[in-house]
Amino acid sequence: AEVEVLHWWTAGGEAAALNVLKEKLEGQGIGWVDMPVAGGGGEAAMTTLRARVTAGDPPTAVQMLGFDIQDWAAEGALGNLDAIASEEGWDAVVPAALQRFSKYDGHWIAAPVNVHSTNWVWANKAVLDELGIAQPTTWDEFIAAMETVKESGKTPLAHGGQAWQEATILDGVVLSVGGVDFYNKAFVELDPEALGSDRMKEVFDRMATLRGFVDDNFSGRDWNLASAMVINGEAAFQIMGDWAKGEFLNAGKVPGEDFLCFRVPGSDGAVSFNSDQFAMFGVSSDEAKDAQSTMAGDIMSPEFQIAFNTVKGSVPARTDVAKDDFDACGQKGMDDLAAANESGKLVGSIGHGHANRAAVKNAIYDVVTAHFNGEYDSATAVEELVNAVESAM
Amino acid sequence: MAHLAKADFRTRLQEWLPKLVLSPSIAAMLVFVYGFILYTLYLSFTDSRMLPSYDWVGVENYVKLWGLRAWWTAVINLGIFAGLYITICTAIGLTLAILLDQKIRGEGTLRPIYLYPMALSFIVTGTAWKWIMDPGIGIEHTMHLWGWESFQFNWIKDREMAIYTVVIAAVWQTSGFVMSMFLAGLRGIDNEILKAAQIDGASNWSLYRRIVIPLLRPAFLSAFVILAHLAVKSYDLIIALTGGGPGRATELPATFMYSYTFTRNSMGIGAASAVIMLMTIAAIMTPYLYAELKEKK
Amino acid sequence: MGFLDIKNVTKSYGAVEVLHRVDISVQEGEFLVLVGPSGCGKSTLLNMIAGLEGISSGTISIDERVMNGVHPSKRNIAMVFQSYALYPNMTVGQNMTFGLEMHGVPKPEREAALKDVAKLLQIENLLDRKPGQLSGGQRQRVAMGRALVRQPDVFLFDEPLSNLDAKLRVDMRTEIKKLHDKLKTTIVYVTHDQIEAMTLSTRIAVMYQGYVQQLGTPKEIYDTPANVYVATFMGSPAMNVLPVRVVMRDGVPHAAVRAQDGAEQYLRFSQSNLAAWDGREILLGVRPEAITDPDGADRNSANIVPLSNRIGVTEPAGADTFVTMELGGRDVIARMRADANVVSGQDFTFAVNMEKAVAFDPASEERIAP
Amino acid sequence: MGFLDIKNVTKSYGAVEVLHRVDISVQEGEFLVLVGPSGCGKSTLLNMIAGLEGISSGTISIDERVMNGVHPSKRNIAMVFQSYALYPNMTVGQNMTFGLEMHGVPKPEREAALKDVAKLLQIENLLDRKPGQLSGGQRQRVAMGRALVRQPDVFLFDEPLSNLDAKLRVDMRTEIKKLHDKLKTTIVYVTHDQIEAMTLSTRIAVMYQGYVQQLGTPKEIYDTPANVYVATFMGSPAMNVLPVRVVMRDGVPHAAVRAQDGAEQYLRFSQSNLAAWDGREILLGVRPEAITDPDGADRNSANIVPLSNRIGVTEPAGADTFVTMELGGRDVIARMRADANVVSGQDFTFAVNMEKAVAFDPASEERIAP
Amino acid sequence: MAVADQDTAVRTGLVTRVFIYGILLVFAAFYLLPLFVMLTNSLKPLPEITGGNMMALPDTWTFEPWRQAWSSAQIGVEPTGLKPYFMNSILMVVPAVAISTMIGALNGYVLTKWSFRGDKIIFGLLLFSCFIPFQIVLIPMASVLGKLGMAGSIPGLVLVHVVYGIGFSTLYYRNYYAVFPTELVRAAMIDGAGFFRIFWRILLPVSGPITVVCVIWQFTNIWNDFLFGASFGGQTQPMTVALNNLVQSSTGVKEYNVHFAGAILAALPTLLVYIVAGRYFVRGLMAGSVKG
Ligand SMILES: Nc1ncnc2c1ncn2[C@@H]1O[C@H](COP(=O)(O)OP(=O)(O)OP(=O)(O)O)[C@@H](O)[C@H]1O
Ligand SMILES: Nc1ncnc2c1ncn2[C@@H]1O[C@H](COP(=O)(O)OP(=O)(O)OP(=O)(O)O)[C@@H](O)[C@H]1O
Ligand SMILES: [Mg+2]
Ligand SMILES: [Mg+2]
Repeated sequence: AEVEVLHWWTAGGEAAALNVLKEKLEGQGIGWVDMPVAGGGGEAAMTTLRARVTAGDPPTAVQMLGFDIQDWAAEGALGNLDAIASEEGWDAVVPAALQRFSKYDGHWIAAPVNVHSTNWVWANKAVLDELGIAQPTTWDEFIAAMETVKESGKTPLAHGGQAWQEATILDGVVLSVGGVDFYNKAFVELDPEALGSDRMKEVFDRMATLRGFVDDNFSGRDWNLASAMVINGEAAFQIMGDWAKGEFLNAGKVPGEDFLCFRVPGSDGAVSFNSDQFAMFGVSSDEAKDAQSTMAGDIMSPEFQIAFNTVKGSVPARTDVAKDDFDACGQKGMDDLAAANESGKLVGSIGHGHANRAAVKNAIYDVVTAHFNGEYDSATAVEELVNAVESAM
Repeated sequence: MAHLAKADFRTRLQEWLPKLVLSPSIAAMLVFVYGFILYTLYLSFTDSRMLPSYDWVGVENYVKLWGLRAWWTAVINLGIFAGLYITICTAIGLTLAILLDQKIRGEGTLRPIYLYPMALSFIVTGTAWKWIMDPGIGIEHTMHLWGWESFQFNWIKDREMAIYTVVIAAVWQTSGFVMSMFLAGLRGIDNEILKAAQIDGASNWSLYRRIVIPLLRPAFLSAFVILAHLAVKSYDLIIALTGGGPGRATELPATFMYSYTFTRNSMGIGAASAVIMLMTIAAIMTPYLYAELKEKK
Repeated sequence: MGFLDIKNVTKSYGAVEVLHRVDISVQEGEFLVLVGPSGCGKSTLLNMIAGLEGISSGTISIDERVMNGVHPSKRNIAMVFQSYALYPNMTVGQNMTFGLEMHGVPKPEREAALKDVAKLLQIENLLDRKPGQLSGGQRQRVAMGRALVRQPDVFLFDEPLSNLDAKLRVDMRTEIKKLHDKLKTTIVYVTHDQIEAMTLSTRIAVMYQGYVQQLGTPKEIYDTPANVYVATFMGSPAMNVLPVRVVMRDGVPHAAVRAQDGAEQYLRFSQSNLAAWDGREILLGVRPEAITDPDGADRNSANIVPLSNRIGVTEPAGADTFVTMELGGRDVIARMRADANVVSGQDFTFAVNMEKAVAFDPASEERIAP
Repeated sequence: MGFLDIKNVTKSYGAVEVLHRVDISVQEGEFLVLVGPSGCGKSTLLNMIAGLEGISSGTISIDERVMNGVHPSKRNIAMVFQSYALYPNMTVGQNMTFGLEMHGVPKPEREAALKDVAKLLQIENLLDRKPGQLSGGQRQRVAMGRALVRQPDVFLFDEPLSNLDAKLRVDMRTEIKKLHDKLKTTIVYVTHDQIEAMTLSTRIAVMYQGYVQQLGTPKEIYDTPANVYVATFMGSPAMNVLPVRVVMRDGVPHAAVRAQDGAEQYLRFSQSNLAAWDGREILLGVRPEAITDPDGADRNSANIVPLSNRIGVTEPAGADTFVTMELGGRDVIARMRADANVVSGQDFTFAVNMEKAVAFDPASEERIAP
Repeated sequence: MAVADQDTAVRTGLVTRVFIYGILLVFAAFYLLPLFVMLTNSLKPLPEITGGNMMALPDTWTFEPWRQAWSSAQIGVEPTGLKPYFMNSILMVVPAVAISTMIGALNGYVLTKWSFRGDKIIFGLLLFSCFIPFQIVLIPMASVLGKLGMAGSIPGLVLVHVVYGIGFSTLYYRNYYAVFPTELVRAAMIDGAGFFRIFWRILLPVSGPITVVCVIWQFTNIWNDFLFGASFGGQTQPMTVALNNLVQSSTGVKEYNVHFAGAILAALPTLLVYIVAGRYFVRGLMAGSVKG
């Protein structure tokens, strides 16, 4: 038996980490047919998937994000993992917010690999120390810190001008402005009132403020180049998901010593997450089904979760994994996740399609990007946001 | 023909063979081109999202489409892009062809240099152009390093100017090809006509303006078809170079259509935009085809 | 010193010399025709006069002004190209006035000139058509018209009638002749057609393999060809050239030839200088029209000689009948009146006009008499 | 019933009929020449015989087998195209044997046939060359050779010699004539060249605007043209056609014409049936060679009539001198011996051979005598 | 003395010529710039790129990026480099180019030499098919390929490329054959050759130049295609998809030097085709498309 896996982890550590899974499966007598399609954060892979499904030849397992999983389940294209899930007790160890995506109609359909959280700030400790800045804990401190950096001639906020990066910042900003309730009301429930509220205007005002701390040459810059600015000390902060940690580690930096990781000030306690999952497509033969559920089980196994997430910078998708192998930031992430899960402050990322469907997500992108690039002022942006979300629903 | 009945079998086979040979192409074309166009047309009237669905919603998608700012941007961008791209490519292609036709030493070396960009895909060169035009690391940076501090070239970061960087890269890719077409056209002009014009007292300038360029009409037409088709289909270029940004300032209908169909799961709107695109192409192509086919009469 | 002087001109393409030291001096108002087989260099020479080809060595001057290196557009020459070379994008009228426009002639004058020439060539009703909509003959006339509207120092015509059918060709030939009689412009004219060459020219240059073989009036070329090549090239059917032995009979040189039956017959020469060749072989040239039936023979000739021979093929061709016979081992053609009573295979007594005979040195093939 | 029968054939392109009810029956072994001006439909007719163009109505049959609808490759016809149509990618040898190969002739036979024909055409040493490396004349011979290696029922030649220079053309004409004498294959031959038409054909069809104007032996066409068109088309220079009044003098019809000085002169007709036209205008046709100097006049003619007139232009053309004069308001051309003593502008007494004169109805332009 | 021998129809003076060469060289530089950037940067170690001048030649020359791109870069789960994908591309391109060219040639032959009522319309329809944006055919094509059982296989990819290549190949051949003397076809008919033999023996042997044009065009387009390759390639993905995977990886360090080396590697076959066949390119265009 073999599994065909469609994914976009084509380079660096994550691909190597996936190789661990591959070898594990091979050890269990299951072949791995690799089907990598990179590009656009999985967009190209999703296009390929559509072609494959239409042709009646879907892969066994597909790396997927958020609502895509639900959409495919709604199309009836996915298989059923209930057997292995109940056998291994996934319901108990996987945070409910993740289950929201991994289960459809009460059935397990996908195996989550990791949990990324997006409301992180990465800071160059040397720069902060030099300028006498302490780790900011409130929004105002954060702004003040950036003012200081700006005066020193360095770039306060490293940022790459791509829609998803701006939306990533949005995650943290929304949480810092209105907390989890507002976040949910506006971006999960898509309540027009919340979307058009003054709070929303404040969100955009804060975004505008941040824009003021970004250098002029930001447009189209890849996120890892922005990270490099922090690493080099050209810039002080970057708001980015925890995958940025890999860049720091790769550059030989040590968490806590060379760089700091902390939640977007004002959003403490809340975690906006996104989770890579492997959605399992409907296969017919029993043999294939077995292979599929073996794979799902392997993904969920603590060893793999650890092996993978230590490399990827994210945290395991189950809460019962030992923290020992993780570095400081990783451990903090795990703690935050567990806490947020407990307190109900674990929210799906807006920017990474865990708050709403693709159409809505992209509608939000359009507005945020237009605003960030100076096309709208905050008031217009709020209006446009309401319209855009409405027409995308 | 009155006496066809008397024709023997092999003769009749000979008469049918041409059509028989053509028929697979016609069939393929009917299915894979026109069938799919009809299918797209149909989808544009449905509420298809992630996968095709068959629920009829009338012209709703079209209404939505024309209500989208991004679509307007895309259409206006296509106007700017196609207009500039076709004009500049033609101008450069023609100029280079004329210059290259002056018995240039080293023509054999220059021609492949002008032509090779056509061989590369934009996945390949988009990155290079992105670099070159990036103010932080590209030309601007280099000029600064070389001591020209005031030099500024940051179009790719500028919402107003970014579309022109797309034009630059696109022109870079195809103008050499257009040059070849014109060169071929120039080489095809009867030398005697040029001689006659010189005897008639024409200077080089009037020779080109009055005789040569009018005679290149067929080359202009071919170039136009190829350039127009490339302009309309431009997708890779945008993705590799600007990703549609800054913001969505360099969105073109092709990228728009792709993103609505595949990344935004709004296949109905994507299909509607495709239909509009195809209709535009048809509106531009039909007169050309008509002229082309009529001439042969 | 002529008006158009071609002095010692050679032309090479790479290592190949295609014209060798050509020397031609054309007087003002002359009509020079260049003839010669395909590839002999006629067009090349014309192009050099026009400035369309560089000159490898030597000089070409017009009206005492050396033209080497002068741009074609500055030479005040008009040319008719063999292949018409009409501008396909312009109407007939535009084609014809383009040259005037380039020379800065104002519009009303252009129109007037166009009208005159179009009338002359009978193409007034075609002025708004494009060349693609014309028949071959019409195109040819437009090409001619384009040259004629101008008033150049020299007209150059490169086989301007080659693509016309016989009837049209005769008409156009007459028009050109009339035109030259009227304008008296210097003309250099290339043709393959001998009738054209003979009837139009004041002088003819016969070229062969890049050399000028002979330059002279049509009559000189026809009656006293410089060598065998010129003799056989000009005239249709070609001059009969056959090896004969010179024998002296009654102190007068005769040509001894063998008829088909093998009997030797003697044809008296009119040129006494051939006495020097007594007993040696020479080449005798007799034009077909100098071998006729006795009734058709030129009554003004002082030296009509009988010749008996078996008739080979006969070809009636309307106005004439051509008779082929074997003489001196060669096929010899005689031109008879249409009504001459000749039957294939019969013996016949021909009348040979030896006054018109020419003799060539068999080695050098140069003319030795008259 | 002939061997090649063209019955009532018309051809239309769309709405335009380019051939109108053509009826020609060719006997086996005949050599039919089609002549006519450019665009009259000669090639079209040939292509229809070959099967390269559809037939709009009527039938074409070869050897009593109706050919309509039969594919060209099944008609056993060989054709020589005006433009040679040699396959540029094949050697001369391959070009020539391609047809045999297509007909399944085995290689040794092909080689043998090739050798024979190559020898006949004197192109044995060219067999390995590509057409691009041949001169015009050589290409022409290869084109011919390609037809000749086969043994078809009918040969079709479309202006096969039109691209050759005069000298080569005469040679090739002789070769074709010999070949036809030897093989006796039926031939249909299109040409613009009248000498070719007259010398090669057993019969000639003169076409004009899609109609066959006259079909007859060369002599019939030349001496008794069916109408003014045929009369002026055949013969070079063309037959002079001028309006004259018929007057009876001594009971014999005469043509009354006005010379340039305005004086009326009377030319006696040989054809008495013209008495019916007494007092009316007709068109008189006289060929140039029937107007000569008295010394050059045909001594066998029973009706040589003197005509005084002022000499216009004289054109010496080697073998002949052409004289133009004004007669009956028209330019009339006379053909004199080369040595005739004619001077432009002088009065001269011409000898007109009225036995050869032709008369046409001025309205219908059909021949009324002889 | 002899004047400088110029046998061109149009002549120019010395100043003009200097000017002409100037412009031509400036453009040559413009065309070469991206290649130069890719090449130099593919020969530098990574730090030199991120820290230095894009236009500068490498301080330390290294071929390591090339080696990596070819044989050890991470493409999917395995560090295979582009090497294994190369063959997939070849297996796809060669038949696709051959078949679409052959069909185009036959179509061109029929449309010019065997014209029939309606042939112009058919040609027009074929030509219009060049303009169809590939994005819209993706889904219906997938479903057709699925029904044919050719999804995810090289034959399926070949089919797709052939179908969408026919338009252009037909255009090229039609325009080329349109000026090919019909007399030759007629001569061959008289010689007794039928439909295919005329094509095979008469037209095809002289189609060299236009075949070069067509092959170059098809080869470039098919080789460079990503969309179809990614969607229908299945387990036999072509090189562009691999390159894309190399270049577009979402996370991790961007090894630009390896990316550039890979990009050039992926473009080598097309570059090679252009350089080898480019000489015939203008000649082919000249004989074909322009005079049509
Ligand atoms: N560009 C060239 N390069 C080399 N040889 C050439 C070139 N142009 C002409 N020739 C050669 O020069 C010779 C003279 O050519 P030219 O065109 O003058 O002949 P022509 O007398 O006009 O012949 P035709 O009667 O066929 O027109 C020919 O042998 C030809 O092959
Ligand atoms: N495909 C066509 N469509 C319309 N008219 C045509 C076509 N082919 C030929 N014709 C017309 O048919 C007439 C006869 O043409 P054809 O080629 O038979 O002339 P031809 O006698 O051979 O002339 P030439 O001596 O110039 O070769 C011409 O008037 C021509 O314009
Ligand atoms: Mg010439
Ligand atoms: Mg014809």
